Amino acid sequence: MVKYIVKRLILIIPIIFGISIILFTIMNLTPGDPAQMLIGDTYTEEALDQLRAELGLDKPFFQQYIDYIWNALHGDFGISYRTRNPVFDEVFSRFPHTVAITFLSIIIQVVVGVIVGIVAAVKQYSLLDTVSQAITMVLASVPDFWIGLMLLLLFSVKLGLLPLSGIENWTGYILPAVAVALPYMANLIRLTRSTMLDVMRMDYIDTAKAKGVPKKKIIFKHALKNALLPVVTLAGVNISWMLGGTIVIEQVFNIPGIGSLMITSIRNKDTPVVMATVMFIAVLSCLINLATDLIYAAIDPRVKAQIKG
Amino acid sequence: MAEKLLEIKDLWVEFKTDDALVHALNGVNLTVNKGEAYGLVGETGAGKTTTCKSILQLLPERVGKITNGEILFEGKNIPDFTEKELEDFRGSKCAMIFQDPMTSLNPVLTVGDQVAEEIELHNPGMSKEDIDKRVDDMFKLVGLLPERKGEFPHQFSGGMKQRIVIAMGLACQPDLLLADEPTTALDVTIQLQILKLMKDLKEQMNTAMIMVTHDLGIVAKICDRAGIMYAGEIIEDGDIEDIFESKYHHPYTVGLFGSIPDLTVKTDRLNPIQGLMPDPADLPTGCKFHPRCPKCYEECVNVEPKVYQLSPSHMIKCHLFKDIKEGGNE
Amino acid sequence: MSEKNTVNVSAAAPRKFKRKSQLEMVWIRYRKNKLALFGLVVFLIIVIVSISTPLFIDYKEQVIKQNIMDKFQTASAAHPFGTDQFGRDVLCRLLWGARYSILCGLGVMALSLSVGAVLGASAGYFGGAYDQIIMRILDVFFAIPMTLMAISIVAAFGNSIPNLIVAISLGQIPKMTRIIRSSVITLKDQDFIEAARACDTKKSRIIFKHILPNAMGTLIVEGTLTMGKSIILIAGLSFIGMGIQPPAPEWGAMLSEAKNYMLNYPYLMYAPGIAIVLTALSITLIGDGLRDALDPKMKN
Amino acid sequence: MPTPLLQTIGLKKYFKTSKGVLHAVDDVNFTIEKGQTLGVVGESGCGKTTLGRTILRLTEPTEGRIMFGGKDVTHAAGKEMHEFRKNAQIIFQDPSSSLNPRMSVGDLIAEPMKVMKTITGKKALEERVYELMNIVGLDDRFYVSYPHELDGGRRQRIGVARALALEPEFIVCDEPVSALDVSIQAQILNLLMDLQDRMGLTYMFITHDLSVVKHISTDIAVMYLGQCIEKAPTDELFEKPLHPYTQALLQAIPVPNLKNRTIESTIKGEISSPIDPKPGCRFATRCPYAKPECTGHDLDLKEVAPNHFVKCVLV
Repeated sequence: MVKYIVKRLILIIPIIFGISIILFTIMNLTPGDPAQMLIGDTYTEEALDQLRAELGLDKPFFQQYIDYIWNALHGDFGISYRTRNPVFDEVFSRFPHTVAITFLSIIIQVVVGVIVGIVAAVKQYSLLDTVSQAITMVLASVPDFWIGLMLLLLFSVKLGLLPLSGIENWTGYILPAVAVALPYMANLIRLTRSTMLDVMRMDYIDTAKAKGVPKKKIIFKHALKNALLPVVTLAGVNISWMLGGTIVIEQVFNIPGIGSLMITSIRNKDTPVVMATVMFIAVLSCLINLATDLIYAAIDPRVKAQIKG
Repeated sequence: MAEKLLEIKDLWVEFKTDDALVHALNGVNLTVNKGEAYGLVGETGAGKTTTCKSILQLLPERVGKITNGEILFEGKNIPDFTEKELEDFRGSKCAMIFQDPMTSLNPVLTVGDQVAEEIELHNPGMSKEDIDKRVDDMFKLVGLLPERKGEFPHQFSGGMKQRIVIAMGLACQPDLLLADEPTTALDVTIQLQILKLMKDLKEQMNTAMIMVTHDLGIVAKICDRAGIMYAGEIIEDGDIEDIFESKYHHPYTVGLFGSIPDLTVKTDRLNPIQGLMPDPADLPTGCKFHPRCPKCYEECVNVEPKVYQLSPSHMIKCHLFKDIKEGGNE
Repeated sequence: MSEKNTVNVSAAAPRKFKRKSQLEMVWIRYRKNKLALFGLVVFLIIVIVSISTPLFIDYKEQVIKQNIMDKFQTASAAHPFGTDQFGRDVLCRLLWGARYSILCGLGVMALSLSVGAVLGASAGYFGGAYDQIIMRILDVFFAIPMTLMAISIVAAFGNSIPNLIVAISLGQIPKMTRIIRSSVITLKDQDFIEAARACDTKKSRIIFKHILPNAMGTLIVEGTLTMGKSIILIAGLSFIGMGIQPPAPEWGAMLSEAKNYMLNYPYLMYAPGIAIVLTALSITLIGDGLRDALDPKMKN
Repeated sequence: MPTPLLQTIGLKKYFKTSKGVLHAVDDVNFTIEKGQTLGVVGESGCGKTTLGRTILRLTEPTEGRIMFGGKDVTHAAGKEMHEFRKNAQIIFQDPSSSLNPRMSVGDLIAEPMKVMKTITGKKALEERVYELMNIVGLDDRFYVSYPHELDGGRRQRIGVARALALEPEFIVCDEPVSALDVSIQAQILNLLMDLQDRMGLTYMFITHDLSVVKHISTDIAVMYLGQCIEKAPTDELFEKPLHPYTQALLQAIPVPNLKNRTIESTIKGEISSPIDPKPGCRFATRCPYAKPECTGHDLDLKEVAPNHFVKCVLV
């Protein structure tokens, strides 16, 4: 088990390296001169050159990359070209907002998704099933930012129940979390329903029925655990996507999260911030991926055996 | 006369799918006496599994429906049972073993739990220790080490899984065991071990059994009586002596025997039945076997044959026998 | 291909048996699904609109020309969906906007499908080191969040439509490749491939005659799903100003402008949103219908 | 003695797995004369399917040689291989997965001839397909059907027609009737035997069903964990089985008559896995007659009577 985890952790390293190369290249190709942007309108050529040297921008591309990696390996991710603050401070001042939205959102989608999915499967062909299927079909095709706008209109503008923008207290997270959650939730409902229906057709469910197991117990003890397996995987994938994918939603609600940081940084060619953020998200999503597989193993003894073997 | 345990009277079952109405059972009559092993023989689609599932009321919801007939267990009609009565009936009075041991155990529960669940359900109030002891006993009985009860199904081979399924089926000493091709998925040497186990346990516990199979050899080894199924009907029914040694047979039974290569006699060619099983959504008129029957004549095409009683135990549903014995009963 | 065969067979055959071509059978199964049929009709209408708009709408005059005098008019006969903050007719802009979504959607589908099919099929069929290298490289791309990837590419290379298509496709290719690869691996182990090998069939024929036609169902279904997703994505990028830029009436860009007037003129946000939903929904419905229709084992 | 049509010499096929080396086929030697049928019997996991595929070089052998018609085809390539493929064909167990679901029956049967270019011209090809369909007993009207529209028996007939298309001398039949119902099974068996009589075909018939193999084979090889443990002419094997495993197999078949209704199961346990097997008899762990000398060193296949070979210390 430990061996498996260590092996998986080691596998993250080449991925991070690959990402750093790709991003560094793209950022380098982005037009603009960070030093010029930083120095403002009035400057002397010497001052500009000095700033460039200070930021390491005068070196050739390859040397810049090596330096960056070398420093990063020593825990120094550099300073933001734009604000001159250490990159770490920049990233971590923004991160809690994104994490809060992601966290709230995943709870909403999993809880509602699984419950509705199960009910729809158990009561297949019922009115509830038909309605929930129709709604999920539409929800899966709605852009989250438009849901966000509509929710804003309804709850903030018309009803005045929730804040219109920004994060003053936790209520500010509700609408963005719901807006992000709905399309993902639609997929979770569809998946839960279809795997539940598949599982209910399995022989071991017939075996359980033939044993005289009551219907409720069949659903919750025999079927649910098996049906949850693909749901766990999808939920894991959703979390990693949301960590890097709330950019648009943050714009809708004016939330100072990772998304807005990324947009300003990319526009200003703030390479250190972009690199650190993306690599951080990538590491996180690899870890979440690993966690999903471990949960999977905890549920399914067959997977556990593979991991141990 | 032996005491009747199960009596199925004129059972009709339909499956309604999107594009067809499938006539799965078309008037099945069968009786199983206490402690007796009844073999239900037939090919794919004959309705053997549907018969078993009807007994336990396990037909797929919405799709499968009993349209006529009674299934009397100790005189009570099973389709009339309430949900609660059914739960009590299943497992404790009547258990079922499915064809494929690979898929009939829940992969995420330990095998011990799955056996214990059955005992717990039908013995409310039984202490944890007693249940545990009972599970151990069942494991020993089917030839497995009780220490392995904490393991999961994937850690066992096919033969051992089927032993677990048998342990589960017999854990509450049911009066009737439905075994749906329990050895088809297994290798011959393992099949023999399982058959021996089932025969021994059945005698030990005095459990009646319906053995569903396509293999007449298994019937010869295990059963006391047998019925041959074709297109949702039992077309011949009798003691195994009637089935294996009588000179009168339904032409389909003759064809079935002719299809099996005989180990003892050297034959040049087999004598198979021509043609294919009829489509259960579009059954032939008259006798359902007539399009494939070498002895088919006009009456067979138009008139459904009656069941003729050749001896007190032997029944054949075929026009050929109306002159051999008078007084066929419906 | 099979249609051509039919003609030849029946022309030369002494015994004539009519064969339905694969395409015909797919259509017969497809049209049974009423929702999928509805999706197809909606989608076709949107495509026709996106192609034909230049015939009856003048881009300079009706789509981007500002008439401040007419701003924020509510629905009327002249402007069925009202006018926006610059007095432009919302309906005209909406109809014109269809072309961006359809063009980008089709572009992403074509690009990611062709790259994914080549990479996935070859990796799955040949396996070994080649497979490992391709899949490890794709793992890297897979770990970069899709939107971030698209934004940085657009920032680096500019936000032209081809760049947007490439940027979004890059995010879709890894998943597409994985799906195609696994379906090829499953197919490769089937007995009918062995049977083909037993006749000394060339690798190219095995791939093109035996594997690809069977993987086609997965390919097409994944393609439609990708198209639906990328239409939503492109609207999102335009919404945050990293996609197609105003004054072009891309639906996401229209929403972005409308957001500024949300408090007083919320109606500006309805039409573009509904247009995106309808487009994406119609494509999802088509994909769902094709999933069943392309399965040769489904009954007619 | 004429050259046998097929001969294997020390044929081995190993697979590397995460748990060790799997000896799927381990030193198998046999010959098949022209016009004869060799039945290969064994339980699941004994390597019989791998053996069939290795002989046809659908998987490459790890070691050993395959002689076909007196020529060594172990490393044949190009033209030689082409010739071998034309003469050695295969019928699969599962007719639903062995037929490309996107091709019609006519195309399926024509495909080998198109690939091998044995018949050119659309019309000639079509005539030949109808002829083959006629031979295997498929109605002309199925020419345009797709395999999934047909039942298992008819699908297997397509498989037979496809194998016959190139007029091979030798066909590996890999459990061709196991997936079929008994009445259909008998139809296909009769068909295969008729074809053999008419065309002088040579079969290697792989199956787990001893009664089927007895009916169709002239010789039988019994396999256990990758090895051939007994080989004899069919009647001899059934009358005088010498290896305890063969005896157990024969005893395990439930015979459909009432002469002997007791069930006696002499061998215990289940087949183990052929991963890194220890030297010695592989059946020893289950054998009722196992002795200390059974383990430790490998045994040879001894000829104890004319053409009767056994691998066991008891004989």
